[in-house]
Amino acid sequence: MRDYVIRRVLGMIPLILIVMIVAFAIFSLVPNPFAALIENPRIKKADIERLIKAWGFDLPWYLRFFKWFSGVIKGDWGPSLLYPGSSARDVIARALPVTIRVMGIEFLLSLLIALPIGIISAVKQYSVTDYVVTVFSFLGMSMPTFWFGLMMMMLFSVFLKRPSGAPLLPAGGIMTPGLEEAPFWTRFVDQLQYLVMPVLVLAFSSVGSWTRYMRSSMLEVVRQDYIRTARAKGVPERLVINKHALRNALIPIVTLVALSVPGIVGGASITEKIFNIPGMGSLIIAAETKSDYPTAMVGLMLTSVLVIVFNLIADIVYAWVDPRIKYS
Amino acid sequence: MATRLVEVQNLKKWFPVKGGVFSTTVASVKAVDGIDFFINQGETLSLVGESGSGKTTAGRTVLKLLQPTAGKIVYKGKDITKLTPNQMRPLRRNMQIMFQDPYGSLNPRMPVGDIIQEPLDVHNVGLRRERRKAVTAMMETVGLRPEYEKRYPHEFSGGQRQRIGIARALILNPELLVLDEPISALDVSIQSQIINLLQELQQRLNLTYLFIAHDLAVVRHMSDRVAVMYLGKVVETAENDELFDHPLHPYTQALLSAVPVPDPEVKRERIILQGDVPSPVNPPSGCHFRTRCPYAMPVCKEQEPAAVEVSPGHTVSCHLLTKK
Amino acid sequence: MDNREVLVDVKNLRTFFYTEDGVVPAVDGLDLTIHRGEIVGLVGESGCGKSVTALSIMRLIPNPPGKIISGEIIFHGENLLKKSEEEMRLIRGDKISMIFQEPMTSLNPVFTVGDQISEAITLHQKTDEAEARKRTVEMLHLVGIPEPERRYRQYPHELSGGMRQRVMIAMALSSNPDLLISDEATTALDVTIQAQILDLMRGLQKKLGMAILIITHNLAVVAEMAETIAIAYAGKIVENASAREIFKSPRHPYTYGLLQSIPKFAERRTNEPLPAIEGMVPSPYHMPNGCRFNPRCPFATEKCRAEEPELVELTPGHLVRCFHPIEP
Amino acid sequence: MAEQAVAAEKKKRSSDDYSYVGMVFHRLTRHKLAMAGAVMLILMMLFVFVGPLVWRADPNEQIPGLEGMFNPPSQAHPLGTDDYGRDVLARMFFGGRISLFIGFISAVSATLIGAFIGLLAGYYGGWADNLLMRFTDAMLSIPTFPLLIALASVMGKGMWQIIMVIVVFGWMSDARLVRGLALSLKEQEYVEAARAIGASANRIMWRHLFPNTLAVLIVSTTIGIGSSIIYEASISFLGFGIQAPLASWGNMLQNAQQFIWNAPRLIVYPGLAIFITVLGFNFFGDGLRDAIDPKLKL
Repeated sequence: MRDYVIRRVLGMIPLILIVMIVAFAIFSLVPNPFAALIENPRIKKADIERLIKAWGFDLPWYLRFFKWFSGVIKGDWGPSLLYPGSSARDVIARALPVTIRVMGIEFLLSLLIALPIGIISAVKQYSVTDYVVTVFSFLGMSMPTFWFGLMMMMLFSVFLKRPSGAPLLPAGGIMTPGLEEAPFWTRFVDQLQYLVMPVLVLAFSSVGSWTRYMRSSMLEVVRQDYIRTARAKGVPERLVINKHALRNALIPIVTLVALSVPGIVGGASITEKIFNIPGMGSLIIAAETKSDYPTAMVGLMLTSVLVIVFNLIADIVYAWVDPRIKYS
Repeated sequence: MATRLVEVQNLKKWFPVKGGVFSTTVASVKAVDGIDFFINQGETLSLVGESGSGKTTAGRTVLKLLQPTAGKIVYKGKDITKLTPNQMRPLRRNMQIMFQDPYGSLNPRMPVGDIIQEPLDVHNVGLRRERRKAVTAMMETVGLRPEYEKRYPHEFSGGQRQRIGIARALILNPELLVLDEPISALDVSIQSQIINLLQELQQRLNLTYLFIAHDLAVVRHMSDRVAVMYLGKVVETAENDELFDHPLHPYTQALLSAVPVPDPEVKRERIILQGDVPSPVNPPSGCHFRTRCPYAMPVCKEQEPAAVEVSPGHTVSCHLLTKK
Repeated sequence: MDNREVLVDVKNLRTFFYTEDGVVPAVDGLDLTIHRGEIVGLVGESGCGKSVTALSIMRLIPNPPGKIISGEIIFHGENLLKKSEEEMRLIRGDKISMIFQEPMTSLNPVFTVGDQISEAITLHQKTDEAEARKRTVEMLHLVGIPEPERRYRQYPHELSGGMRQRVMIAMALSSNPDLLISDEATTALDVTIQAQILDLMRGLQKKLGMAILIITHNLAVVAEMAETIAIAYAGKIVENASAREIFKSPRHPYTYGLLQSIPKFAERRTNEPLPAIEGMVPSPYHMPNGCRFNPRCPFATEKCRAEEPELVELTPGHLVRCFHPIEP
Repeated sequence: MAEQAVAAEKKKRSSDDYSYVGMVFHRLTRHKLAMAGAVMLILMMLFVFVGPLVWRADPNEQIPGLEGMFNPPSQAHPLGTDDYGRDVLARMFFGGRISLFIGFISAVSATLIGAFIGLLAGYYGGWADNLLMRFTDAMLSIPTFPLLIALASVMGKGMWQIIMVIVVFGWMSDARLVRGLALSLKEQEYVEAARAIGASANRIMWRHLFPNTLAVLIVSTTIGIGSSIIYEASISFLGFGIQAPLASWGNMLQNAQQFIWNAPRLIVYPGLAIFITVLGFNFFGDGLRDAIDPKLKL
């Protein structure tokens, strides 16, 4: 097991490097942001050239990559072009908590709803309940989030109004401006209202797929021989499901949960954009469309590294919950 | 004197076990660990053993479907051990294999006519039209209705599928046929049909069989000579009746006595072996059988017993016989 | 003839499976009697309904697609088919136990073998945990597992096939059942391990006195174990007699053919072909009219093709379902 | 007597003798959700491909002036007009064609590329497997969406570029799937049998392994079409996809987003069309998966 972990950690290094190089190579094809400044007559040509040189845009992309990468290793993540005056690190640090709050709540909520429903659906396979659950899971999985987001917005912010005439739920953002100094509960209630729509939109689709995963994992397990053995020794049906079947059915689910954790940090680009949430997803997209490659690359690197790390964690967790697996 | 078709000398097949930080080979599964045997033209040699004895690996290594780790395979006087897959290809016409699993051994997406014809296509035998004729004839030979050639394997029963497997193996007119547990997955009443077919074909086509099996009653019915394997080693080889009437190795004796007999009147003295077969990754030192042997002596732990020919054609590897 | 008390009396059992491709009459009018402390062999080829009979006695037929259509299973004077699910649960693993073919897949991979046995004990006996544990170790010892204390903590995958089957037996016998059903329990094992397990079962039967129903396709195994043998073909019993009678003077052409067709281990080699039964087991979707064996029977007449024979007692204790039984 | 036997033989050929395709089809027709999906897809196809023959309007013709904009549904414009005064129904037809075309081509290409890589990795194993799978892992650990956008903005915004982008990030799951299948299939005895008759690696891969992954690949492609349509729509929605005046369901939605307050119905149509299409592919694909899964058969 220890050897296995060491081997995997060593294996992660080239993987992260490949990911970085591929990402950087693609980003480097995006036009040089300073070239556009030439159109601006008020900026001196020499200044532009100085900027280009300072940023390394006179170098071929692979050399620029080394320059950038050695900086990253030294802890210098570079300045942000999108938010002049801030470093890429500060920009990311501002977006991260916003995303974690939305995605974390969504993640826990989806699991809490989906797993029990998936189990019930599997245990009552072919029942009316199962059909209803199945249809709803597919609705969730097939729903384009951007459309669902807009529809929700139409419903809760355009059609449904409070008595005061204000929309029932705020259409976008994360909090009402001016409430920064308000008492905790006021802020809490205020921010909660901003969370409702994005969380619901995201949860609808992930509840759909988690339910399907749980259901099929459970279905796979309940037809195993050892479930028959449990019944043959007189285990009550409730325990057959909740003890004998569930322990086994959760093994692949736990792995999937571990693999999904990086999503909490990476954010959901489109939903964040629709609801105007200043999180990681919308930040990375904004950064790359504005050629703010330090910010975009740091954001990407963070999420990629997390994906790779959680891949390893998923495997370790798998070995931990399944006594049959011993990595040697 | 019969001609030797195949001779195997000190054949070994080890499978690496990877481990450690750099995924190096840390141990080996010694599936076949130095065996010798020969097969004469036209006879049936049975390889008998329990699971983990290495009999299936031995059969596949003889055909070079697995590359041997060490030792020598001589086919008709020619050393084929070092031949590359490309050099082996023409020889494959002469040596074929038939498998245990009637479900897994036929490609479910191929009509049976194509399955039987494939060896001819691979070796470019004859014209297209002639190949189809050969397929029809072969289907009749093994007792299948030729009009079924367009059907898919799942439309056939287990016994019929094994007939398809025989047809595929025989269409190139091989000399040697490795039968890897060909009947053990079949129903009792179907087993005898396939046994009869195999015996009839052997006589008609002068085939040589390497019969790999664990069912000793079938082995007794089918074979000319029998080699008993235990944990990667051949422990005893003899003519059929000689082995069953006078087993000398303690393992052979235990194995034979463990076979249930379909006659409630027969009450036999039974040798019940204790424990399980040890792991082939780490077999016991000296004689591999010593951990379960009722007669184990100190020497068995220290020294591997050599094969001794106790009577013509009857060889045994046991210290009990060399001690005197 | 047999003066012992009848333990189980299966009368005219019908268990059908409703599949997409049609109805499979897996068991179609099967009768079977087991006396107290008797070893009965139920022998047949695949698809003859022998395993479905066992699962029907346990009331473990998966529904859907399976269903017990009619018949009676009298156990201790009561019809098991009339019992509620909860009453049946209390019988399973207590008065009737079962062991299966694949000891690997029949044990739950995520619980230790000790946990699985002591679960069976606590389900049916009023014991505390320490008592159950003590009893589990005793059972492991009883079935010949060395170092029972250590084995208690091991998982099924850490044991060999033979050891796992011993664990299954320990679990099945932990509450001293009146009937043990062994469904091909030694089929997957090697000959020398099979001999160990058969030896163990024989010994335990003498010691504990339970009746055993041995279900197998292997005539040699029942010859060694059973006092009474029932031969099943296509969902019905075709012959039922003492082991001695079955092997010495089989009366049904199928039994006769089966016995003839198996190679004899104790006989010297001849080059004669085996007297094989021609044809194959009928498809469950298309059972032949009349006697189900008629298409393969060398003695079949018009009557056999038109009418179905009844199971009749030809000589005391020897029941045969045939219009033209073989004369002894 | 002989005739009877022939008749009996014919009768016997009912359920046992389905060809594989026939059997899958048979089970599919009994799968309620798959049939619902099929109906949805057929209706969508009719809408997109037959619709323009019935309702002949130019999707790009603009009605100038304020009175042409945001017309409610009327006889002249069954779904009304958009911000440029274009006929929304006609734009729905043509947008649908583009969305379906992109979805289909990119899903099929991604599956084929994935299958090829997976087959090579699975069959050869060893270092080839290691190399290909590490590359697949790397591709999988890159967050798709940001790179999709970057690639789209680099490669231009035409239809074929969008297809390329979706394929580049869409083949990995199929590669993993096929590799896993190939690993287990090559342990099957019929592959060993093919080696025993001297078949070449190419023959084994394409005659023995590939046909046996086909059923799974068709399922994966079916579901893949749905997700490709969503990808296209998302990219277009963010403004990096199909560009106006060419219509796609995605960019119609992007356009409509600005007018959520004055013409909310413009949001409803394209989104609903995407939703129904994707749902149709998901239902149908899932039914197909059940139909080819022998484990569900008794």
